[in-house]
Amino acid sequence: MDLRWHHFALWAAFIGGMLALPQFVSSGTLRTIIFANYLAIFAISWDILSGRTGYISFGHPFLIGIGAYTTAILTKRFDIAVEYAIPSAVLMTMVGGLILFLPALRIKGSYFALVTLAFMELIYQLVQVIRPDLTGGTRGMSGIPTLTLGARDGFYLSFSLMAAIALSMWLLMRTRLGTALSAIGMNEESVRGSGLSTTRLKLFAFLTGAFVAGLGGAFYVHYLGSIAPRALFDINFLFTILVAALIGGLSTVIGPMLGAFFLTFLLEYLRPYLPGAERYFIYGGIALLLYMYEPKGILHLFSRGLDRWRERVSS
Amino acid sequence: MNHPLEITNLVKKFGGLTATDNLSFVVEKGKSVGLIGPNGAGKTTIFAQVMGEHRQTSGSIKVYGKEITKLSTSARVRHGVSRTYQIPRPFGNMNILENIRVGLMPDNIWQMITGNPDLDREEELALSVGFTPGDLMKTPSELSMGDLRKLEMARTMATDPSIMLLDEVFAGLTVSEIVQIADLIQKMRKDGMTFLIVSHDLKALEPMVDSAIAINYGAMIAHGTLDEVLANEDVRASYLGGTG
Amino acid sequence: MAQIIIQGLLLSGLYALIAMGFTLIFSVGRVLNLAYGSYLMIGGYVYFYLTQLLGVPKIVGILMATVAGCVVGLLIYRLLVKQLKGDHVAIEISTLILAVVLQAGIVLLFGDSSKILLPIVPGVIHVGGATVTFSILAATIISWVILIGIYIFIRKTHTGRAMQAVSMDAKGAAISGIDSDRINMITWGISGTLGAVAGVFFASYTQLSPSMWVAPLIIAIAVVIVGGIGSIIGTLVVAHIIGFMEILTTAILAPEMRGVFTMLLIIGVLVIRPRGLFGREEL
Amino acid sequence: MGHIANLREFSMNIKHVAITACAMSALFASTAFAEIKVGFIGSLSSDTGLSTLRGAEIAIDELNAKGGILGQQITLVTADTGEDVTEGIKAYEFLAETEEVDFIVSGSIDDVSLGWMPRMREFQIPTLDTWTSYIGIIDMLVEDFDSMRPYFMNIASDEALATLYIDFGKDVLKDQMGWNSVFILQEDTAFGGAINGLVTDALAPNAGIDVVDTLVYDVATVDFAPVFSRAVDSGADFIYLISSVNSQVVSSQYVKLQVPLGMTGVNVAALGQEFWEDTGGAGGGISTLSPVPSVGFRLDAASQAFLDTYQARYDSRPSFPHFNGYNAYFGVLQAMAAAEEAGGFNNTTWVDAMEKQDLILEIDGEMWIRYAFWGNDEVEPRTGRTYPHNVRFDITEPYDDGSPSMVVIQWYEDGSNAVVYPAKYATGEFVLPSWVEK
Repeated sequence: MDLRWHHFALWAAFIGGMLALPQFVSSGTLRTIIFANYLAIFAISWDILSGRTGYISFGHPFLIGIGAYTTAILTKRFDIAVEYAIPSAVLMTMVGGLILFLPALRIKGSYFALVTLAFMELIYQLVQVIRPDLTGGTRGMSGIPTLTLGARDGFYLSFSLMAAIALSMWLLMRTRLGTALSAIGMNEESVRGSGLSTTRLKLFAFLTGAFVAGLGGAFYVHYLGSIAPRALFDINFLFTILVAALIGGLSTVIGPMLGAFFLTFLLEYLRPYLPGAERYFIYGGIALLLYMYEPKGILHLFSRGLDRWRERVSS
Repeated sequence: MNHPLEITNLVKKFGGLTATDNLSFVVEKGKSVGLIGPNGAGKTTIFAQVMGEHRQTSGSIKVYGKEITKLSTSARVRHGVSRTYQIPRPFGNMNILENIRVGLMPDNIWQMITGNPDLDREEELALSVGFTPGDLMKTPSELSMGDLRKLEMARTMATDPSIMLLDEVFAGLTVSEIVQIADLIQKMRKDGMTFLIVSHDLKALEPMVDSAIAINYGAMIAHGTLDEVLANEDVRASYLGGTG
Repeated sequence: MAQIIIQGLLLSGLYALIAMGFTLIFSVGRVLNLAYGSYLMIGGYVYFYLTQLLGVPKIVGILMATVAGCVVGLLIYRLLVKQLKGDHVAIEISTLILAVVLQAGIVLLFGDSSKILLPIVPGVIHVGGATVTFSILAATIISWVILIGIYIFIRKTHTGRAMQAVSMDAKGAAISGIDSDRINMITWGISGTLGAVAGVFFASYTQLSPSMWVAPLIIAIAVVIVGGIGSIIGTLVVAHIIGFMEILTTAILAPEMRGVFTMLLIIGVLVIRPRGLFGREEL
Repeated sequence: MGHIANLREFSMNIKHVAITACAMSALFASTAFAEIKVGFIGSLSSDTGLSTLRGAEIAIDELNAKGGILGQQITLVTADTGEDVTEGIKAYEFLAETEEVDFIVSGSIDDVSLGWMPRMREFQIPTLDTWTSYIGIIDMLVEDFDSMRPYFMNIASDEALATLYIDFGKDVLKDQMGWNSVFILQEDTAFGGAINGLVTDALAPNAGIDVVDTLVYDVATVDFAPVFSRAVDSGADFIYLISSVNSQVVSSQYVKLQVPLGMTGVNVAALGQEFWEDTGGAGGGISTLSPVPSVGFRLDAASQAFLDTYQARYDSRPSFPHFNGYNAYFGVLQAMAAAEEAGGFNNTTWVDAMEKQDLILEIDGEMWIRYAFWGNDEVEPRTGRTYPHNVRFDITEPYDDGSPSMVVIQWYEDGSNAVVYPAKYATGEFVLPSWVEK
């Protein structure tokens, strides 16, 4: 697994530092970090499913939405306790992952991306039409039980969740499994030619991605306290997840995390100066430039900078 | 008597085109067989059918007596057939050791997670195909065509094959690289590996093979030693005819 | 019945026009341009700005809209697609990001609220129980003229045949001396132009709004995916399938389900027959 | 005229873009002295959002000119929702935690308000909604008054709108026009569903109008030709439209296609003065209910003064404030007055003081518009239910307890508009478009 002591030291420092954060920053900043945490979870799960295997999904909100809606409906409409609702939501999302996996058996590349986009649009329309008494139709649902009160608790919960997911995914992806999944993204035929069942590997990636997405979606909706189809199954939401993973760096765990924090803070810090739509203009523009200039993401920029610095120091 | 590879009445049709025409042959254990024929004769299609990348229209393919035509590509590899490609297909963002690691992995997700990579075996394989210890961290973009072929040989060997299918192993190589690859194949032959080799470079192929099979339009037109095959009138005609 | 046929023909003609520019890029460059919907948006807004805010004659407005569409098409090709040489997924992702950026740009310039265009040709006629506005009739006629024009252009002219060659086999075309970069440039320019024209008509039919790019993009995707690569006839046929399906769903079934069938069609065709109903089988 | 106004708006926007480019460096001088902070939440790029924002701006400037409240100046902080639910939640958190505002005035649409509602409950910041009229929110106050205490809505809820609308059906559609049957055209939104339910359940029995058929359409519908064909084929006497999201399209296609039936109902796009421009003049004949004060509404002196100030101050869209602009202006004044009385925005004393606010605007000595709130357990006699913290409306002639919950306005084919119902407020006649045969 190639784990060194400094890896754990860095993780411990990161987690420790973050947990100490509420002592030093305002609750407004904590709120921003909460959104960054959830975005990081979504970006990590997208990366497991798409970033590594190369099966680019444009329908990730489809999975997150299944998780979010399941737990929202169970808790709000049927008064089921969160302890049961969230695991059920995660299971349902994994079923959703299975549904996404089926086309992946036959098609890849652009076609797969389009199918997933169609899945997202489909569920967007269905949620509003089918059983609006359960889903709340176009207007969605409000008053969903929240797990935490206040920025500080919300921060601890979301950060613990994010850190647990990130650390376990990081560990998982450092094993040979991670190597094999990334290998699928680089050349699926060669993985098969190496005697590995890519179907099984992809299934694993899709289920794991769905698991994380469902977990994130469920906790997210219990943080927000409300849900609406227009906010979830939306190209803009997809865009945010995708851009976070991309500009952070694909096929890594740290990258999507970094990307999520970068984007959320960029957006939030622009708010006082540019209150309206121009924020999105700038945000999208930066994302596009970064993606064009460095498709491997910020993480790659950092490590390249680090290498250069090392060279300069050693010479 | 079970042979490493036994092909019987293999037929492959693409629409109206017959790519493999009732082909039957056997590769015996420890032998190296050359598969020759003009461009478009259907050599690569045969490889693809053996590996399960294309499904045959009819016929049988056996590996050590075991019918493999119903198996997936990865299952066939685990049964001991492996191939290399005319254009190498490495994992672009991985270094040499990681590329080989994929070949060495067990096809079991739990073992992939719990087991550690066998770094010694990875290095051994890399060195055995002629890489130097300084090369091991290089990624495919830093390698020459010859190095990529070596890498592909190493990854293929990592799957522990009993027969290797080599597709145009000498294409695009410099003279010195051809010598390196040839030496490698000779060494593996001495170690008892069975080969089925496709090459355009008949001169380079000659010392590599015990016998040869010539095909055209997907059908076998001659077999025997390479000299015998090349002396065959039909084979000469097929090459001169340029059936491209 | 008559009105369903009339309304179906009108809508389908518009859909065919919307999808045509997308088909061209997809067949020549094998690239899915997810910023395609933005051409329609830009075309519509340029036309609106010139004719309704500046009071420029309508025909000039349409011409300037097409020029704008063409320029944007060329810019996207030069600055974005060409830089990402061949990486299809990267092109899709970056064109999607671009589409969202352009949407924000439109909000910045024109605000969020939707706008209705004045009819391009005012007036209505009643045919067989159906009411037909001259505007939509004009849109349909012009879209047929353009479609036939494109068909002739591709079949009969030198450039058109070169496009066809590139679409069938880019390498082969390169060997036979066709400058595929030039062909791509031309294709992206034409695609932008077609998109902008379609945008003017689409907007005059519906409305202008910053998120108006999504619906036509999905229609274009559906038509191209279901029709198959590079088939102009396929595009036409499928535009009519989708157009009529929408009209029938509205008239007979539940109107709120009209989008659902389009999505199911996309998913079904992609999973069952990824090459599309009219696409070529490849070896 | 409209062209020029629009053009000016466009060039303003261009300037806005230019400013944006250097805004990052130029704008970090924020005023840190004032103690009273009012937050605005809503879309900064929609007419409804801007109406609320500007109403609040004018109110705050007036107060500051008089020395502020509690001896302090008031500053306004804006948080854009972009009409997106999640952005709305972030915007509310930004106002509550980063800016720590004392009071929030909202121009949010329904689902955005519902989105941030759990945050309102959490932070307990006095909040005034000026646009959303969703009865579901008032129901939350009925169910759980304590956690919703600081919330006020100074527009009549949609249920009250629909109730008064049924009177219009009886008095005008049935008795005056002689219509007996209706085809309901409803957009597929919760708003549409709610209004539809009220109309079908109440219109038929109370006004004696048969509902021939109901058609629900998707908000993304672009082509209404088949929809209108079905309406005409149904043999109904008129079309009842319920549309809040995409109503420009359906209205303009009604006019462009010259549908030979009268059409009335709820048409949110037609509530603003910009409707005529937005439909490119294809809006003649459309009528809709509207909260007060609507377009075409006779204004009392105070509201007229507000309108004059508004028009002198803003020359971009919306050139006339929507009803929620008035609501925001008077609502902010009332909220600040309540704070002055309560000595701050403490949510017990402030809420009590806010509940007691009562502003009666008169014309010719008669009550014309009233800004006051229903008490916690005050029962409205006609609907027989309570409307805690909802603006005090009146749905019974002669409307002497409050403003009517709505009026019906109509756009004429020459681009003018008028209130046509109730008679007391009417400034024009309900007429059919010229292409409809009587």
